[in-house]
Amino acid sequence: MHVSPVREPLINGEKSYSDITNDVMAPIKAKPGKLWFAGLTVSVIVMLIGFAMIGYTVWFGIGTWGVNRTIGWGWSITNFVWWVGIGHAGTFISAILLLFRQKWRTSINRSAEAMTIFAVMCAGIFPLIHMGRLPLGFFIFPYPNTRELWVNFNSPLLWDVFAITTYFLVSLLFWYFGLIPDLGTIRDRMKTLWKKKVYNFLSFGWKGSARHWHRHESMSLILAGLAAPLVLSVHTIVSFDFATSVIPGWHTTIFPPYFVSGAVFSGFAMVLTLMIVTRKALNLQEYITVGHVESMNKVIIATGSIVGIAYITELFMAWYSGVEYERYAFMNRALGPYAWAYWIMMTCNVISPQLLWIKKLRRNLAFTFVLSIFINIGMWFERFVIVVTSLHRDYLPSSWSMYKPTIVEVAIYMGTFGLFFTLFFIFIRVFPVIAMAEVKSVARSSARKFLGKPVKKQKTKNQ
Amino acid sequence: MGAIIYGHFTDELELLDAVKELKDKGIRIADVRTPFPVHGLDAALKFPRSHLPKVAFVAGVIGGSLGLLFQVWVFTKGWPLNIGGKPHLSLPSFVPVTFELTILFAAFAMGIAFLLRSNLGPGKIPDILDEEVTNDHFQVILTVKNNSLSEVELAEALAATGALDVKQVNEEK
Amino acid sequence: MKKQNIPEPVPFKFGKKLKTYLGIAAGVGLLALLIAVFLQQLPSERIWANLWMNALMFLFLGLGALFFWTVNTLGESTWQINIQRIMESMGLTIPFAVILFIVAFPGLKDLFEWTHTEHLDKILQKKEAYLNFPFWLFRFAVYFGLWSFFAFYLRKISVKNDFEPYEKFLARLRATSGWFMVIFAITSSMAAWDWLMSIDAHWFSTLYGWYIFSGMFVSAVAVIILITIAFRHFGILPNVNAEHLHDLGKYLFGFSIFWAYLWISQYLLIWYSNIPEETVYYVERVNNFGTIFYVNVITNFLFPFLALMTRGAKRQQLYLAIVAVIVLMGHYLDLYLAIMPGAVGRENASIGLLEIGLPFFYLAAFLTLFFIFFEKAKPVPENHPYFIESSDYENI
Amino acid sequence: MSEENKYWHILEEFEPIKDVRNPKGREEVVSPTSRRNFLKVLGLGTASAALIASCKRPVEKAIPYFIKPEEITPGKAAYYASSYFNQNEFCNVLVKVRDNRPIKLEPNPKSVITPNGTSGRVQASVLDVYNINRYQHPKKNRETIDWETADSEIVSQLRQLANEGKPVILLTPTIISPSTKKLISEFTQTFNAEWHQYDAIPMDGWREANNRVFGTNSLPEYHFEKADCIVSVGCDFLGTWLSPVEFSGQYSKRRDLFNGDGNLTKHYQIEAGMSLTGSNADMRIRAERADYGRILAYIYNQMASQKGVSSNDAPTPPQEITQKLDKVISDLAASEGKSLVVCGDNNPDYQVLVNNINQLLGNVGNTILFERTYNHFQGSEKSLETLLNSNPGAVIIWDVNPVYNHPESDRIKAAIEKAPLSVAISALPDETTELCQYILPSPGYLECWDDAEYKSGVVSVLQPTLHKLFDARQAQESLLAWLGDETSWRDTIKNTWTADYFPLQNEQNDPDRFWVETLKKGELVVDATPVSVSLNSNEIESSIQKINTEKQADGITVELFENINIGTGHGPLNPWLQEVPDPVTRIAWDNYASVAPSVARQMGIQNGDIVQLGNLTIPAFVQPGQAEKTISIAVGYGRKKGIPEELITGVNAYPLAKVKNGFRLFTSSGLNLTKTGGHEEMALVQGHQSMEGRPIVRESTLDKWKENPAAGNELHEEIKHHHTTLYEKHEYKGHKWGMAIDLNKCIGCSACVLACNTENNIPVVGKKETARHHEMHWIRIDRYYNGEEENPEVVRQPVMCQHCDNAPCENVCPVAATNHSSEGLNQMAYNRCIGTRYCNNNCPYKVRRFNWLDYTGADAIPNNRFDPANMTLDLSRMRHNPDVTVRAKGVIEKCSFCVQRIQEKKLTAKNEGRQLEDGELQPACQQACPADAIVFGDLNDPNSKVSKMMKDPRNYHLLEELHTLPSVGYLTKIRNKS
Repeated sequence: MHVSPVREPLINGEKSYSDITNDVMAPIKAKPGKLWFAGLTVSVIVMLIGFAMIGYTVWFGIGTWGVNRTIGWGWSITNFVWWVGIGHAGTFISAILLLFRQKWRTSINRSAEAMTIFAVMCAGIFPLIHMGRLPLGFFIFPYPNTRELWVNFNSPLLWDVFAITTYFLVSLLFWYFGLIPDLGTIRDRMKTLWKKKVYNFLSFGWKGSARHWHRHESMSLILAGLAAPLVLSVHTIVSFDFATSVIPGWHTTIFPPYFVSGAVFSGFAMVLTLMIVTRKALNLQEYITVGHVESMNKVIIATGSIVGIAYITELFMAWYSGVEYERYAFMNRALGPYAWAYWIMMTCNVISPQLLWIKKLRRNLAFTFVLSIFINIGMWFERFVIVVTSLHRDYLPSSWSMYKPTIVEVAIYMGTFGLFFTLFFIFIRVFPVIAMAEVKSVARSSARKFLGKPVKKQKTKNQ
Repeated sequence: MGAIIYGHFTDELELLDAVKELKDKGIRIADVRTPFPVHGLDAALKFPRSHLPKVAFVAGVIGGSLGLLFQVWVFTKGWPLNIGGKPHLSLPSFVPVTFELTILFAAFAMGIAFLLRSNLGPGKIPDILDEEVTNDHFQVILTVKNNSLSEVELAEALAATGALDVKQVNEEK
Repeated sequence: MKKQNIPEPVPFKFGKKLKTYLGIAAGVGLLALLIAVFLQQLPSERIWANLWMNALMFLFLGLGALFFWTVNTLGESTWQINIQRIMESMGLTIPFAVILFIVAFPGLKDLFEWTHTEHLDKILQKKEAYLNFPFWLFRFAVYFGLWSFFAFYLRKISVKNDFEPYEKFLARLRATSGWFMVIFAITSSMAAWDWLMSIDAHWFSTLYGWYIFSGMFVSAVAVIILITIAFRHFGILPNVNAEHLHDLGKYLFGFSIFWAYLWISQYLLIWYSNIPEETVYYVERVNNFGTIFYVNVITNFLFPFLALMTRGAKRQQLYLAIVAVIVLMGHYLDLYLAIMPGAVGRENASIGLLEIGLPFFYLAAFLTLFFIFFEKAKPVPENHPYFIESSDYENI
Repeated sequence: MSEENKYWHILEEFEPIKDVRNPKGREEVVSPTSRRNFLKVLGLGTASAALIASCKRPVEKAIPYFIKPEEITPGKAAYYASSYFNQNEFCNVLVKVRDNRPIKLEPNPKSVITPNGTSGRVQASVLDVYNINRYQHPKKNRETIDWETADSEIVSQLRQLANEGKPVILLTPTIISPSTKKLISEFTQTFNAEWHQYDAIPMDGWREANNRVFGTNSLPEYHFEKADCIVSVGCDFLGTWLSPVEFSGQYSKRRDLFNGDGNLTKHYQIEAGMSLTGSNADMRIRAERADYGRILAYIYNQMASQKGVSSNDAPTPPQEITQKLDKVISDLAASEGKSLVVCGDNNPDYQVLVNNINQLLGNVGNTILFERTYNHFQGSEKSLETLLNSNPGAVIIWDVNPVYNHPESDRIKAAIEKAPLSVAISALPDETTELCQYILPSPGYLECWDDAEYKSGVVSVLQPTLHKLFDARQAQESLLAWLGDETSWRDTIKNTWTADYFPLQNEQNDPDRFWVETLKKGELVVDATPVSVSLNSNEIESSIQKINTEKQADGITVELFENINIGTGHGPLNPWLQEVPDPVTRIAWDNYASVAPSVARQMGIQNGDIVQLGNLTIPAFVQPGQAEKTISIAVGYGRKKGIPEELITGVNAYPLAKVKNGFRLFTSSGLNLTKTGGHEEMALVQGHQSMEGRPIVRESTLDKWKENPAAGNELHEEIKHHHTTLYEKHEYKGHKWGMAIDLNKCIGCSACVLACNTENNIPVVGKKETARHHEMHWIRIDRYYNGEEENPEVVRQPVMCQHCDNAPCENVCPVAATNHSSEGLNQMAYNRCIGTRYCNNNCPYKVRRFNWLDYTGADAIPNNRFDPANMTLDLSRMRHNPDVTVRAKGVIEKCSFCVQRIQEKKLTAKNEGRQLEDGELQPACQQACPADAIVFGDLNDPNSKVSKMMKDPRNYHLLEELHTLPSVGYLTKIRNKS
């Protein structure tokens, strides 16, 4: 396969196949450092505090939160949508970019997918705990019961149950089946017997047979074909939670594609936040290069702009509709008591990513890191704006009110960060953060060594 | 009886050439083991296209129709509740669940089919001849059983393609 | 693969035979129009609506192709380089759509309720700041100005590269594509509101612009597929192989699903909430245009979804061409459904000689312009840095 | 319901419900809940059995419950006629008793005084019986003693004091019971005692004025339904003045455009603070409290000059008011003999003017009748003064709390403490009982025998519906005991009746039968001797002179008023009443200083900022329509003694009242308003005051309505015309329930809210939770302001679940816990609900309520109860309606259209083999509404009232443009203004 000489190599540093194996496996082989332990400890503590607060909520009731008769969903659903959104990058990268033959995905898809799974786990907590009666949560499954009452297939929350479950399971499948060959690689490098046994168990007896590879590739492609619409469907269905309603600011037809776009936007931002740190910490700069960051930044600017256009479309259409409730809802967003949230959202999501039109900034890691955090914040506020400002002043002014979270809600949100990072810290020690086999497979067409390109001086200092 | 002859390459292009060479000689290749899917190897080994997509399709159709029919049954026969004045057969509402079940069934059926077909699964012990095939060795395996040539001839042929470390083991069975 | 190994394309000649065929097609279209006006004496709004609809379809093909080209440029994809000149030439037809639109201008009063400024109801009065003729006309000019500029400028850079092989052209192409993308994202939605959504002046849907865009894109891809297959058949583009068709087929397949996704998103949400201010649009279509309403979903989603699911289907050129034709007609129907219920109404709207015949004129006009532009440059941009990549790749 | 004895029972003579189909005594409908609660009551088995017995014969031994008393059918309610009287409010009621427990009070439709409905306070009073804070035993110096000891000690001391010639003082609230009056006079004679009546908010000034002008200090009947023009100067006659439930009914009769002929009253309200009545007025004129006298004088003078009667010099009120008054005066003049001027002030001089104005207008004899007079408000400041000035040997304080609610409480306190014998007879501890040596617990009125002559010649009975829960004894029984009279109190009453009233009637010949029939009806109307009126117009001059000399003090005038829920603050501070927001300010659980917006802006006062007024520190509330120099504060708050800490709210404003010229006046002038810098979060239920121009409450004026009955409601037709739908409506065969609410009749009194609370076991969440918008009420009364903030127009709208046929809430519930019944009810399956609150989010009306915490104790998790008002104690839970599930934590609840009542009445009709009659079936809100604003019925029946109302051109649905297809309709508000 021919590769145009104008293309930038995806792997720097003259890596041979075994170099790739060794570099990626280094964190698994090495003894974890102090920083890792410190990070894990902090994460676990924060996670436990969060779990304790969940227990507190379940025990005493949702009244421990700041939600009220007007605003039935506050931080919980905001966080849910935010985490689910973040969970969109991984599968987007590995499925949709695979379909679009974007080779740069290979260096980041593994960790992005792991992040997806962890984020979906964090997300899944919220719809569960926001239920007033969590112990009876199993009612949402269509199981035969004595009263022969099934579930309500009209409800977007029920669709969510199916969508999130399917998404989680299929993402896990996709991720794990991609891991199998790499687990085989680890197994064969492990010296301790029990570790070898464990990895052999996990690798399902992988031996690199050409027939297996053949089927594996075929399966990956079809899985990608299935996962691609699945990714779209998940946030579409999440958007249905709002868009099917009659609440101005919730009920708008643009929500499905706009939510998907926003999800990918926030997901990529989170991938960037994590990758920029991880590549440094795990010494993977040559695999996750500035070129990767730039590519991701391009996705960010595309999705961010779509989100921006959707915001403006919504705003315009609210005016254009001539419906006073719609008009008021958007006036209230921009100028009402929660205007600060709206403008944080606008600044972080629409204005700041536009800076990425500048190539220098796209390739600047420090800038990208800061921007990615801005976007994470902005996207959280987007959901906050949608959930809270739409509800707090809806149809009847008599019921309007304000919402302020309690410490319990804040602690639960923080707790999900604890869970997320706990899992992530364990992940980087146990599994290869880069898909070795996939990187090797594109090495011939994309690695500096095979392309025979001289190492150019990188302009960015902070690599 | 059945001896196994194997050797390896360190570059996939050499492997491809070797496979073609062996094929030209009419030698049947028992297995090729590589650290990653080598582009063009499928064609060289003349693998037919996998049937996994068909499995996915059939399973997807089953999952989707089961999902749809179940929803229709619940709302029209099982317990036709009046929910929000919507018609009992509220088809647009059934789209999301039907879709999700299609994907779920298709993906998992294919995953399971892959494992069964490839004899992979948790705890399976592989017959590994060279641990470096999961690193950077591209290994070709020939067996006497399905070739007309003798062990020595096969080994020579393999070595002639430039394979390194050509070795022979006797199958235990 | 080396560049030398790539077969040289045959330069295209817009021959007499082709011109004759196109002339006949145009004649058929005109005849249909004349019969409709003078013999059948169809109601004026139906005539104008048809002119409007065909002008839109004409524009969609060019604009969709231009979008396709620029988005691929931005995505650094390579497979399309071999058929890039098709997209370029299609894009160049955009400015000519202006004429077709202007031809329909006398019928604006028949098409758009909001142009009757003398008796606007309360809601339309609220919208008057946007829906008024001078501003509308201004926007019309702006959209066409911008699109035409980009179509010609991008083409200019692309053609220049044929003579001055220089890496920098790629960068400029990308930068310009980026700007176009921003402009396009805004203008495509707005144009959809101005020219289609405001026919049902009371109705609104935030998704509408994107929905129309998806239909436009699929129509353009269908036409690109048809032209590509024809050019391959006649040896004009010898490099085009099954891989390219496969990719085009994937786009047709994928974006048919995308169109269906937007369709169901919009329909489901409005169906679900059942608020009269929104349902009015669908009630009109489901009750009075029921058959077309369902046929639309079948031809534009179910049919391509099933027809193009397998790998082989996308690589079989005749089969793919048939699917493309049907999908193109499906999107013509989609446009019909967007315009007719609001502009013509159930009493007068139907599919007759005019609806079937008139598109031939527009198609002939489109192809004539296309061939003229295609003839003017090399059939492939052979100095494009990714040209070789485009001729040498495989779908898994 | 032709036969009245089917309607309710009496304990005297049990008549089982005649049921053709069901064999006697068989349980009909026993929902699981009622069975469970029924079993719970078994714990109280002894008492229950004893109750049945005790009313007939003395209890000899406890009877196990499995021998079922004849009168009781478990799961079936019995109704007893009784009356509610609490110092200043009277209402004939039916007590609904389930399994021996009174659980709800309903209006007695046979009543001549209050046939339409009840007030909120009446509704809530059923809870007072089950109050854990009640005295449970007699006490001496805080030590529990037994009744015999207490009696013998008190009697011996009383005799001793009588011998010593020291006065024995009996201080009671106004007594309207003829039997009790007799008994008291016996007591005063025997023990040489003085009897004084005391009212927390007296009307002695008014009685004095009547005396001066009409020659009688009686309080005449007012007939608002006969008045074409009502002018009220600071008089809250719909909320708290004289006989509000009665007046609400009268008033709403003349606001009825559906039955009526469009002959609406014209109601002017001149007032300083926004009152409930003022907010209902056709035109409200904002005036300073200090100007009331001058306004009345101005009206009188103008009227007098029109009549050619000599007028008196008087300072005129400010010009912007006189301008408006001229219109008032011309309207009054135009409806001579058909108008009514009322004033709520206790200043006799004001009332003299009012009386004279009414006299000039010829209203006396037309809208003001002295044929029957009111017997309440007998208390007099002068009487109290004699008490304080005498040196009493004994004080017996019976159910009044002057230490709390008299401005000079120190003097009263001193008098009590000085007395050698002090006895308190009270159900509950309060500031006054605290000071007494002996405390004799008295039972609640639902445990008592009593009678009442509220209006002369209209005599009612009270009968016990519950065995005394505690070791309590009625005050009358104590008096009987001290007198050594062995007759039971019931027999004493019966004797009074057979002696005094039996001869006055001619329906019954047998005195025993007469007594039984009276108990069934609850009320007896006999001819009363009309009070003779002798006019005296000479008083006017001196009154105007006194008004002339009223000093116009600088600074702020504080006016104290009675809040419709809390009233005077007497009794146990019912948590239901506390939690219902004030109908004007929409604040619950608190009192506050209402400040005009302009003043607030000037001083930078925000809602909840603590301000200082004299010695009072109190949170401020910015009240549109408030006069600038007047600050209004509700009394009745700030009680501390005998109240659980969670219920102590607000500030006691009584100390600001003044005794002037021998009358207690509830204003205080010359005060300074200062900000203290503190802030308090108030439980403000509705934060937004404006409708934002949305067509939520639609209104028009009478003139426009006469031209076009759909005036103000043009949108309805337009929206209906544009209604499109993507799916057909479901068909409702059989019944289809619906409700119509006439916004023109609703006065916003909140009786419906409290009736709903009682009927549906709605939890109380307390002040903090209410402030966090966690209130649980199923029906709320939205209030919006229109126009300028200085004096806005007010509209109200009761909103409950609209039972939409296209309910957005139902669609989104993932577990189908809420769906539509075949009769069009939007129903909730509580045990299916998992509490996602999605339904509430998607409800455009926001009528769904979520159990945020374990308010009811129904949650499975232990030790997590949140119950600030002690509503989940076993004792309080005895009040629960067993037909309504108590909801657990984490469950959504909402108005069910009282589905339990629907089922009950449907079943009754079915058992009787007949169709359900229109109007037979009333949800609790409709039943309690004193203004008849709510109508419920079958929409499938074209002849039902609700169907007809839904077809009225005034009818519209809330947010109908959303096509939610509500089953609740609203009829536009029509103001009588041009």
